[in-house]
Amino acid sequence: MIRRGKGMACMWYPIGFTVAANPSAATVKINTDGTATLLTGTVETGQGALTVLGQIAAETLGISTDDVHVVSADTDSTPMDTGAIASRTTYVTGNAIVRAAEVARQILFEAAAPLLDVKPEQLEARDRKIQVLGFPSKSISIGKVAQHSESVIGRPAIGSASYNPPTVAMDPQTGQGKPFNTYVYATQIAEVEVDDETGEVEVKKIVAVHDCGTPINPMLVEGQIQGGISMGVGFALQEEILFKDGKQINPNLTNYIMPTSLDMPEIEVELVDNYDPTGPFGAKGAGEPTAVPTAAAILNAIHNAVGVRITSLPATAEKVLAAINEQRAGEGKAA
Amino acid sequence: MATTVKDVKKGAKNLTTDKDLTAPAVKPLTLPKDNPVIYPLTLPESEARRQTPAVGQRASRPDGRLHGLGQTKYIDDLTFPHMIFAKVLRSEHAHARIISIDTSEAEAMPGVLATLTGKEIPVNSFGPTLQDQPVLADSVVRHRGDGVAAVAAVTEQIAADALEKIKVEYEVLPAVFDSLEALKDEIKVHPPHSNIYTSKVIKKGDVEKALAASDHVFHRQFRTQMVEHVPLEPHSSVALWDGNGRVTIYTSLGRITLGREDVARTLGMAQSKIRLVGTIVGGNFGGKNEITNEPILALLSKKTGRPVKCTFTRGDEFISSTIRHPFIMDYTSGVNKEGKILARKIRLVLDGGAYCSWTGTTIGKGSILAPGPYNIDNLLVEAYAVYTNKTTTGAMRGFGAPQVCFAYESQMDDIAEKLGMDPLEIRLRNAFSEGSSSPTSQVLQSVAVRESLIQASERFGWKEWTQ
Amino acid sequence: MRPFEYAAPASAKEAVALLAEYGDRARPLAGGTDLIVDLKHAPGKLAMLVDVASIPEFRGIELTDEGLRIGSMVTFGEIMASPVCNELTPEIVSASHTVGAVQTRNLGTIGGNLVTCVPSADSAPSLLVLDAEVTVAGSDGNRRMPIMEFFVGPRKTCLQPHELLVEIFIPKASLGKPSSFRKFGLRKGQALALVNGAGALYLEDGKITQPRIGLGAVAPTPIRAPKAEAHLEGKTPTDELLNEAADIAVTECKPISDFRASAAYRRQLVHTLTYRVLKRSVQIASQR
Amino acid sequence: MLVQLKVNGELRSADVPPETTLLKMLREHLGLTGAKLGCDVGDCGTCTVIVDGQSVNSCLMLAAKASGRDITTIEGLANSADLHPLQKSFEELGALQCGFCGPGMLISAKNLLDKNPEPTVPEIRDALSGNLCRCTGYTKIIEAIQDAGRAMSSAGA
Repeated sequence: MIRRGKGMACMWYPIGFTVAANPSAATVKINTDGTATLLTGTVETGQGALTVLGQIAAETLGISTDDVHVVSADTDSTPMDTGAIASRTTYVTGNAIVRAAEVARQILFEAAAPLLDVKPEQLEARDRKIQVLGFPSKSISIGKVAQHSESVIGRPAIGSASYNPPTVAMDPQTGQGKPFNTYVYATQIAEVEVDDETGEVEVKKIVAVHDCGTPINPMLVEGQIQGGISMGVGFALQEEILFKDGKQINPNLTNYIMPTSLDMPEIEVELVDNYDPTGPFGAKGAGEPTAVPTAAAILNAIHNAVGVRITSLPATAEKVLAAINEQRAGEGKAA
Repeated sequence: MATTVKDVKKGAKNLTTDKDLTAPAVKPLTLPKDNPVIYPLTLPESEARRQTPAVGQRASRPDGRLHGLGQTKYIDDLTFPHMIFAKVLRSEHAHARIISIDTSEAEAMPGVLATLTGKEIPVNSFGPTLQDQPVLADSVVRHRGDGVAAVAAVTEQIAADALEKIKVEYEVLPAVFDSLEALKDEIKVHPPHSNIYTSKVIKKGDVEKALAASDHVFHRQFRTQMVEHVPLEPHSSVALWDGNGRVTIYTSLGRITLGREDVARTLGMAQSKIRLVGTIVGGNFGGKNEITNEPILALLSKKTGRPVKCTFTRGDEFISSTIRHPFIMDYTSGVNKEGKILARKIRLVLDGGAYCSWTGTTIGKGSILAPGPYNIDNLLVEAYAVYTNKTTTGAMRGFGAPQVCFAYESQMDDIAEKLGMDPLEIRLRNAFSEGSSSPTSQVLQSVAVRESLIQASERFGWKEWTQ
Repeated sequence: MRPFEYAAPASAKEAVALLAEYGDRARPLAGGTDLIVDLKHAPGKLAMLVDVASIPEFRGIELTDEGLRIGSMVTFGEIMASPVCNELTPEIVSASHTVGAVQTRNLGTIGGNLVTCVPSADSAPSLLVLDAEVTVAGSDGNRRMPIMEFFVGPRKTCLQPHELLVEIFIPKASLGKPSSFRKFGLRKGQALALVNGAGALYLEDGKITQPRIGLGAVAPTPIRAPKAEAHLEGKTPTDELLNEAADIAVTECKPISDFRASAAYRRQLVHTLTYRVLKRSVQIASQR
Repeated sequence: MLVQLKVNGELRSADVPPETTLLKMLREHLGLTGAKLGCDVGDCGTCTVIVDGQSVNSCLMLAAKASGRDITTIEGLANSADLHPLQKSFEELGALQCGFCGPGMLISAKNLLDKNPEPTVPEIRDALSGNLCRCTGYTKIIEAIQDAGRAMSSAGA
């Protein structure tokens, strides 16, 4: 018989390394046509980091994503970056980019101020223009300002900066301290069907609501969440490296059971409206936390469906059926 | 690449106005009808990529288009003139002393250009926290994934055949596979050091007193398994040693600037003599945050004067790259009648595998996050990471968080069930809010756990949902 | 892969001759979904690979007066696309659908699956319950036998090294016979069977006749469950009866414990599977 | 042995050892690196190409077996005027992340749409079960295939 269940799990997750320094540096060059080049030492590992980092640079400079070309992943030409790890790229590298772009932008403000007959601090960069705050009709295109600064004043618009999240070391005896600068939060809810004659669990649906601060690119955040859930489904139900005498016995994709398209549920994703003043434009991060609560939610849903608490992952069909049988045997004795 | 063509054409005239930016950069080229590799040379960028403000836009990815065209070049797609291929021989034992390694027969094979053993590596150790891992094991193997020798040959098949000709004599040592066994230190993985190579304590309030004062005390042990990242792209790198004594390494590594430090250290070289280049990593999830073959390929390239490539087989990927830490988690929670958690006592044992790798970060995050996103005044978390003679556990998406979340959220439902409360209610009653104090007494800001609980419950229809 | 020679002979006769010439240094190649994998990891040297996948005698699906002939080199994809198979042997189509994924089904052949003779071969149970026969080509010409006799042991068929499987034949009496196939794996996509199985039966005046139960992955070869079948013969298909048959089927299995599942769990699955395929077959039969 | 193939409409040939797989021939002899080597045993689907209208794992097919046949690889999906609708929808919806599964995934999707122009979600899931993806949970990939199917059907109508 198929029995249905629902289960929820919430979580918290930090951005960046535990206390340890994990800096990023960045360089932003504004070209004389108003486009820009961003140099970062991080590596695109599939999450869309370079797109997001380009968006952050673009936002700071008041230009579009497409106006920024991102150069990355070459130790000869790109600056130091701790790398694609610890859900830190948007937050840490992003903060470095904001600061670097601000340095470059300041050069534009200083070049434009005399042309617009105002002080540099009265200027903002928006819609590909340097314009006067509160009086946007007075403006010059960023391209023209950059050209003027570089070719007339002789001051190319370029900026470099770095960022490292401020932390406080943890006390060795009590662990008290400030190991991270910020955290994200999330809740996922799973709906499952359990076949109580085979122990098979089918995850029907996952609703995932995540906080990542400001989503720099909501489409890419959704992608992270959906992908993280697929890892969580595997972690919950199927995946396990098995050993015999220290030798892996299933080191291949035939016998290491990760979810296929047929094993993945319908996924509904929403983001919490949140803003972190310490992040770039209020952003925090999204990579790892997406994989955190899925297994817990699924296991709670299994419990809700058939009343058994599986305490060791993965909750394979065999394990679930054994627990159901044990429960029935217990009920038999009680009766 | 469409952007390159456009940029070149743009450079020809001085673009300073906004209008020019939106104008098509080049006329479409006409290609002969039978042109073999055909893809559109000019395509409009999506609207979202051209919008200001840029933040918040559902901007498509420039690399996304190349992925779809099959034009993205991953490391294994790169070839260089005269390139040869390396393979690594892995240990036959989980724990053994290496008596001798004889590569002579392999070297004599036609097509084999060089071999390498650990003794030839200038500084044969690496690791992000403890440098306890050899690039190629030279005295002791501590798990089956340890490399013991490498071969470079003109084809992958010859390199694979040559591995079978390498004779390694081992003295088998007793091995420990279970983390609780390893905790006893009867069999040591890195003697004379204890197997417990890192630990963490988080203490707040008085947990014993609060447990004694609780209306209900819940205890359970939870366990999680070893899992693999399974990036679809196996690790891959190519090293090119040049005439200036400089080496360029194309690599699937996800952290190249720190990776260069590691490579420089193992090779005993100046960082300025080493260039690491990434393309796009075909899936990382934490598994590509450590150097693997890079120093080996550099030295084989130095020996042969040839570019040397090594791409992991799927088996190598499982056996020799890092994987997720299994946790054994004892959770004891004291709760009052109203469902307020008064105390939580947690003991975590992390199976650290044969080497430290990113265990430091995993035990740190695992311990701090272990109590869950809840206001609990009395806490004790004790966490230990132990060496075992199994695959090295390292960084993986979530660094211990998925493990502890499974435990604390399972226990939250146990508590709710016992008290007859709705799982949503028990969480809302205890969840952090803005300004809450974390287990390490950090004042939390931009907290959104309640919001996520409420929003998810509404979206799911939690209250209305029935079996 | 280590070097070998490759030949694609045009006829069964040529293929058999070539295999006879090379003896155990040659292997016939069908779709390659198993053999190519084996060769990539094989320690020994192979001299000759004889590609038999395109030999005309081994191809094609035909309906004759005697029954349905499926060439051994017909792919699972072709079976799934065949209107005749969908109409007359829907459970062979269902079983084919559970093999690997689209790409492997487009390469893998039903004959290759049977010749590999793994206990979990997904094509076997449905063929067993439809009383299929197979034709084998050797140096002395062709011989035909019931499929039960084809399976000898784990990964061992009755084929001599130079013999080839020509075709599978489903007798007319079995075409359209109410039947059902089920498979339990560790996941839904690309699943290897922990247990697979099929049931087939007719209902005559409300009584079960010609019941068949075929099970895979629970013994050294795919098996029938004759005692359970005998228990069903001539009886009214009550839930109780089907459960009894499932109990008996469990006793006819000798599953092993391995890293995928324990023998005990496999036995429970055999029970559930047997009950479910019988129940479904009865449903189909009652709707006639 | 000399193997001649029709790849993406063009006749290509190479002299390869008999044990060469179609994948190796495409990647190493013909310079078509779109199809990937992910597992080498037919589990992951990154090597998927279409041979005579049927998608196959090119790591499991000998080049010799493909001799004289019509091969479509990811490099043959677009033309000089435009992207294939699948490539468009995959790009617009952000369906690929690391992209390593992409070429195989798109080829499987094309193979599906060629046979079933407007597939349901279960049909899409079924068609992709031989293409593993670790990044996306398959969600946006499925949406992109539905989108492309609709776009192609309305363009064709």
